[in-house]
Amino acid sequence: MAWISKDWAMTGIIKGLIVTMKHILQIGNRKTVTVQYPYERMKLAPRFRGRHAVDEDACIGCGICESTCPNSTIRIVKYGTRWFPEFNLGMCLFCGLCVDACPMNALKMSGGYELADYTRESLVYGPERILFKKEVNE
Amino acid sequence: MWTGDKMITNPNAYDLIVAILNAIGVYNIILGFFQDLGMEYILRVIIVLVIIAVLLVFVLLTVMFLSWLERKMFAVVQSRYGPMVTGPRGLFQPIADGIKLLGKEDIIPAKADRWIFTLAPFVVFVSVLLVFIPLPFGRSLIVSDLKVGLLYIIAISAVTPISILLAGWASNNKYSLMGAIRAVAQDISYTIPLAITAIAVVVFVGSLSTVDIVNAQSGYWFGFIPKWFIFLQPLGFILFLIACIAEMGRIPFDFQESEQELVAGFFTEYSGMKFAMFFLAEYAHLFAVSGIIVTIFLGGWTGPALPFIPFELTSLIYFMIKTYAVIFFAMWLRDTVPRVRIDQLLNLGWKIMIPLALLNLLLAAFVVTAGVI
Amino acid sequence: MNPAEELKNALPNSVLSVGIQTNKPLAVIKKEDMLKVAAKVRDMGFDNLSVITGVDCVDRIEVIYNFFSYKKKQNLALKVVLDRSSPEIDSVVSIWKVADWLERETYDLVGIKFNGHPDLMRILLPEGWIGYPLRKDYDMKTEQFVTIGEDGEDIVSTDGSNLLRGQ
Amino acid sequence: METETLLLNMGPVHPSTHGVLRFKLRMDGEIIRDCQVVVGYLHRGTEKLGEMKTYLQFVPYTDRLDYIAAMPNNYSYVKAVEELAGIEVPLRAEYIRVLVMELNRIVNHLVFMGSLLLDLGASTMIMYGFREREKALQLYESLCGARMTFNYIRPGGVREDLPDGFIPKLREFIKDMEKRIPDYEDLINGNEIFLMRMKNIGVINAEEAINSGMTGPSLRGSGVDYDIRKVEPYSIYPDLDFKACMRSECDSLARYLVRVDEMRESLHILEQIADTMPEGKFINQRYGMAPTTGAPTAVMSFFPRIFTPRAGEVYSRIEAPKGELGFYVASDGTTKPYRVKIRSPSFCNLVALPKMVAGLKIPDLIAAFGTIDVVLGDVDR
Repeated sequence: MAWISKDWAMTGIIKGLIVTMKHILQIGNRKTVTVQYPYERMKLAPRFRGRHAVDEDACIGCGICESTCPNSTIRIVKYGTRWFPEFNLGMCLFCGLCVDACPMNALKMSGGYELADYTRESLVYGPERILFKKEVNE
Repeated sequence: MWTGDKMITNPNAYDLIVAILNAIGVYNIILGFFQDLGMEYILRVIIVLVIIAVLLVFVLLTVMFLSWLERKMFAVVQSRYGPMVTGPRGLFQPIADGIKLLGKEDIIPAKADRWIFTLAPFVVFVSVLLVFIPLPFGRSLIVSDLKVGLLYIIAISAVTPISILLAGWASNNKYSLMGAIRAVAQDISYTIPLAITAIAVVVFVGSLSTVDIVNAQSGYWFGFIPKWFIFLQPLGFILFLIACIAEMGRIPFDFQESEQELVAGFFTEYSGMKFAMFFLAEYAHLFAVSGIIVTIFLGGWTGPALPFIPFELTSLIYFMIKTYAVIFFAMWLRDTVPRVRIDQLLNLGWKIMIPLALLNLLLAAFVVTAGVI
Repeated sequence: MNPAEELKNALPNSVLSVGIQTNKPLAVIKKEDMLKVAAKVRDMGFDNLSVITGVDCVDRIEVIYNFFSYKKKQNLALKVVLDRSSPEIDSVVSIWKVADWLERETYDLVGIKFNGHPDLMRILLPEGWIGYPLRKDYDMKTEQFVTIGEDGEDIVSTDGSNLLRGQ
Repeated sequence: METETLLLNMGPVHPSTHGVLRFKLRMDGEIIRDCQVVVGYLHRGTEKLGEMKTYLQFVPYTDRLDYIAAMPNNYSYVKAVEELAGIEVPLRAEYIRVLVMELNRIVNHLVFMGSLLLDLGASTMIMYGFREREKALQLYESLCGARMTFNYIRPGGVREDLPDGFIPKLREFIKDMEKRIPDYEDLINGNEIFLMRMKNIGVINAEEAINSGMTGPSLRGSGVDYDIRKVEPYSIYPDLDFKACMRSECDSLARYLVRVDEMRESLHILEQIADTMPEGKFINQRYGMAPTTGAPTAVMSFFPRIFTPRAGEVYSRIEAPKGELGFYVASDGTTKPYRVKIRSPSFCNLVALPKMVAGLKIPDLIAAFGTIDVVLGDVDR
C-alpha cells in the first residue's frame, strides 16, 4: 500500500476541478480565445510573411532573388516585354531571404496565406498573379 | 392492470399507457376490437412495442445530446467554441456525425474473426440498452418493475466486458486485445465493490426492486433533509460513484480505450456503423449508469410535487435534473484529470474499495439491526 | 595547461599533434590507440561525449569527438584520421553509452565502421541504402525507393516504377 | 505458468510518439521487457543540405529541425558561423537574440506540458498551453513575420529590429504568464493521479544520464547542475540574473518540475531584458542590413550575404530548450560550409529511454518518453 500518497483527501484533484470550473463559469480572464476561422479571421502582423508580391515598376528582373533562394523556388520568366520572377510556392520556405536580397526593394511578402490548391501546377505563381502597382500617393 | 376500479401500488409504463388511453376514453374501444378478434394479447404486444420504441428514441436522442454536451463542455473548459456550424451552436453535430459514420466504409480486417467482430458492437449496445428496463425515469415511468431490479442491473452490466473482450479478441490486433484484457480486469475488480455498496442500500430498503428503493427515499428527515441514501451512506456513495466511473470506462479509468497508449483500445479496428454502435453504447452507458446512481443514492424521481402538473412529468424532470448533474460531474472530472495506470486502478479496486465497501456494508447492517433508522 | 596537452603528456605515443578547434583544445590521435586514449580521456574526467562527427575530406576521412567534463567544466576535441578506402575505428560504446547512436549515425551517413559496436546498423536511413550520403562522392542523382517487406523489413531499390508516386 | 512474450510495434504512427517514431517493445503482458527505439522516418538530409547551401541560405533549414523551438536552432548555427568567421555582433542584437530564445523556451515548455498531459489522458492542459503559446507566436509574428519557422537570426545580428510596441506587448505576455502558471500548477502539479503516474517512473541516475548523453532539463531533473548558459556562458547570459533549475529526484516528475521552474526563470530573464534593452544597431553593418529599414527605393547598400570564413572548424553549442544543441561547422574557405553536423538534444536524449523504461508498463513508457521532450524533426534531421 506504499503507493498511496499522503494526501489521500484528493485535494489536488479538487484544486484542478476548481480551475476547470472557473473556466466553465468564465471567472477571471478565461474567455474563449479561438475564432471561427472561415467566418472570422485573426489580424495579421504587418510583417507577416505570406505570398510574394512584386512591384511592377521597381522590379528589374535582375535575378538576385533567384540566386538567393535556398530552395530554388524562384525562376525568372519573361512576362510581356520584361523579366519577372515566378514563384513555385509548393517549394517555398517562406524564409524571406529573397525579400532581403532585392536591391530595388521591389519584392515584398504580402499577407496572403490561404495558398492551398488542388494541383501542384496551380501553386506556381507566375508574374500575372504576383505583380502589383505601387500606389502613387504612397 | 389498472382498470379504474382498483389502484395498483407500483404502476409501470404499461399501466400508464393504459391509463392514458382510458382517460381519453379509447382503451375500451380498442380492447373491445381486439377481444372481438379473440386476440387480446396483440394489444399487449403493441403497447409493449410502443414502450420499447419510445425508450429507444429517448435513449438515442439523449445519447446525441450527451455527445454534443460532452464536446461543448470540453470546449468551454478549454477556452474554445466547440461545434458551432451545424444547427444552433452546433446542436445537430451528432446527427451530422451519425450520417458521416453511416457513409463510411465498413472495414473488417482480413485476419479478424468476421462473425464475432460483427456481433460484438451489437452485444455491447443491447447489453447497455437492457439496463434501462428496470430504471425508473419517473413515477410509473418504468418499463418493468422487476422484483430483482438491482441484481438484474449488476448482472447485465457484467455482459459489457464480455462483448468488449469479443471485440478485442476478434479484431486480431494487439492493441485491441490489450484493451479488452484491461477492460475485463477492470470490470471484474469493480463490479464487486459496486455490488457490495448496492447491497448496503438493499439492507436499508429490504427489496431489490428499483421502485422500492426510490420509494424508500421519499420524505424528509427533520422536515428538510431529503431521505436520500447519499446522506445515510456517504462512503457508500463515493465508492459507488468511483466504481461506476470505472465501470463506464471514462477518464480517469478509461483503460479499455486509452487513446494515448492503445490507440483506441478494443475498437481500434472498427469503423463506420460498428464504430457508431460503440459510440452510442458508450454514451448510453453513461446515461444509464448516472440514472442508476441517481436511483440508488440521490432519491431517484422523488421531489416536491408541483400543482397542476401531473406528477409523472414532474418526477421525470427531477430524475433528469439529477441524472444530468451526475453526468456533468463525470464530464467535469474527465476534463480535469489524467488517466490512472491500470495496476494502480486494480490496486485501488482490490486493496481499498472492496475493504471499504465491506466496511460500509457492515455499518449498514449494524445500523439496521440496531434499529437506529 | 589545456586538456589536449595534458593528454599529449600522458600518452605521447598516441597523440600525434595538439591544436585548437577554433576555441576548444584539439588532439589528433592515432587510430590504433583509440580505445586507450578514450579510457585516458574518461579518466581525465571527460564524462560527456557531446558529439561524434565524421568528415569526408576526399583524400581521407576524419572522425572528430567532442568531449565535455562536468567536473572540470573543460572542453576537449579528439581527431582521428582514417584511411578513406576502408575507414575503421574502435568503438567507444563501452565507455560512453551515447556513442551507441552517435556511432550508428556516423556509420549510416559517412560510412565509418566502428569495430566492437554491439549493434552497428543504419539508424536514420533504411537498412540496405546504397551509398553514404555525407560522402562527397555520394550519388545524389539516383533516386532510391523504400518499401516495406512481409516481415516489416525495409527494402531499398533504385527502381520506383512500381510505386505510387506523387505527381 | 508458461507465458509468451508479445512483440508490439508502437508506431511509427501512434498517438503518443509525437511524430513518427517506432518503439519495438518486447512485452510480457503489460510489462516492457525490452524496448528498442527506431528512428529515421523523418530524415530529410539536413546535414547534406548544409553542405550545398551558403552560410546564410542554410539558416531557414535549421528552423525545421526543432520546429517547436526554432529560434535556438537558428542561433546555434549562426553562433557557430560567427565563431568561425569572427563576426562581431552589436549588443542590441544579442539582447534581441536572447529575448527571442527565452521566449521560445517558454513556448517549448508550454507545448511540452500540454503534450505530456495529453499523453497521460488529460486533454485540457494542451489547450491552455496552446492558448498562451498563441500569444507568444503573435509576438513572433509581429517581430519577424513567421510564427514557427522564423529565419530571424542572421550572422552578424538579427533580421529586423523590434517593431513598435513590442516591449509593452512582451510585458503584457509576461504578466499574463505569471497569472497562468499558478493555474497550471493547480491543475496539474498537485493532482494525485498525476503524481501517481509520474513519481518514481523512468528513473535514471545522474551518472547513467551523463553517460547516455542526456542534456538540458532532462539531465537537470537527474540532479546534475549543468546548464550551458551558466557553465559556458555565451551571448549576454553572463549579465543576466537567473539560476539553472535543478531537481535531484531523477524521475519523470523531477524532469517535469524542472521545466515548470524554467518557465518562471525565463519569464524573469525576459523581464530583465525588457528593462535593459539597449539602443543601437541590430545587425553588424558589414554583414548585412535588412531592406525594410534601409534606404527607401534607390539601390541600397548591398548585403554581402555571401561571405567566406577562413578555413577551419568549430563546434559550438548552446542550451536549447531541449538540451545541448551543437553545430559542428567546417569551412574550406569557400562560400559554402564543408560539413555541417548537428548535435541535436532530442537524438541524444532518446538514447537513455530504453534504460529508463525497462520493467515498466506501456503507460509508464509514454510518461517517461513524454518527459524527455522529443521532437522528431530534431531526432531525424
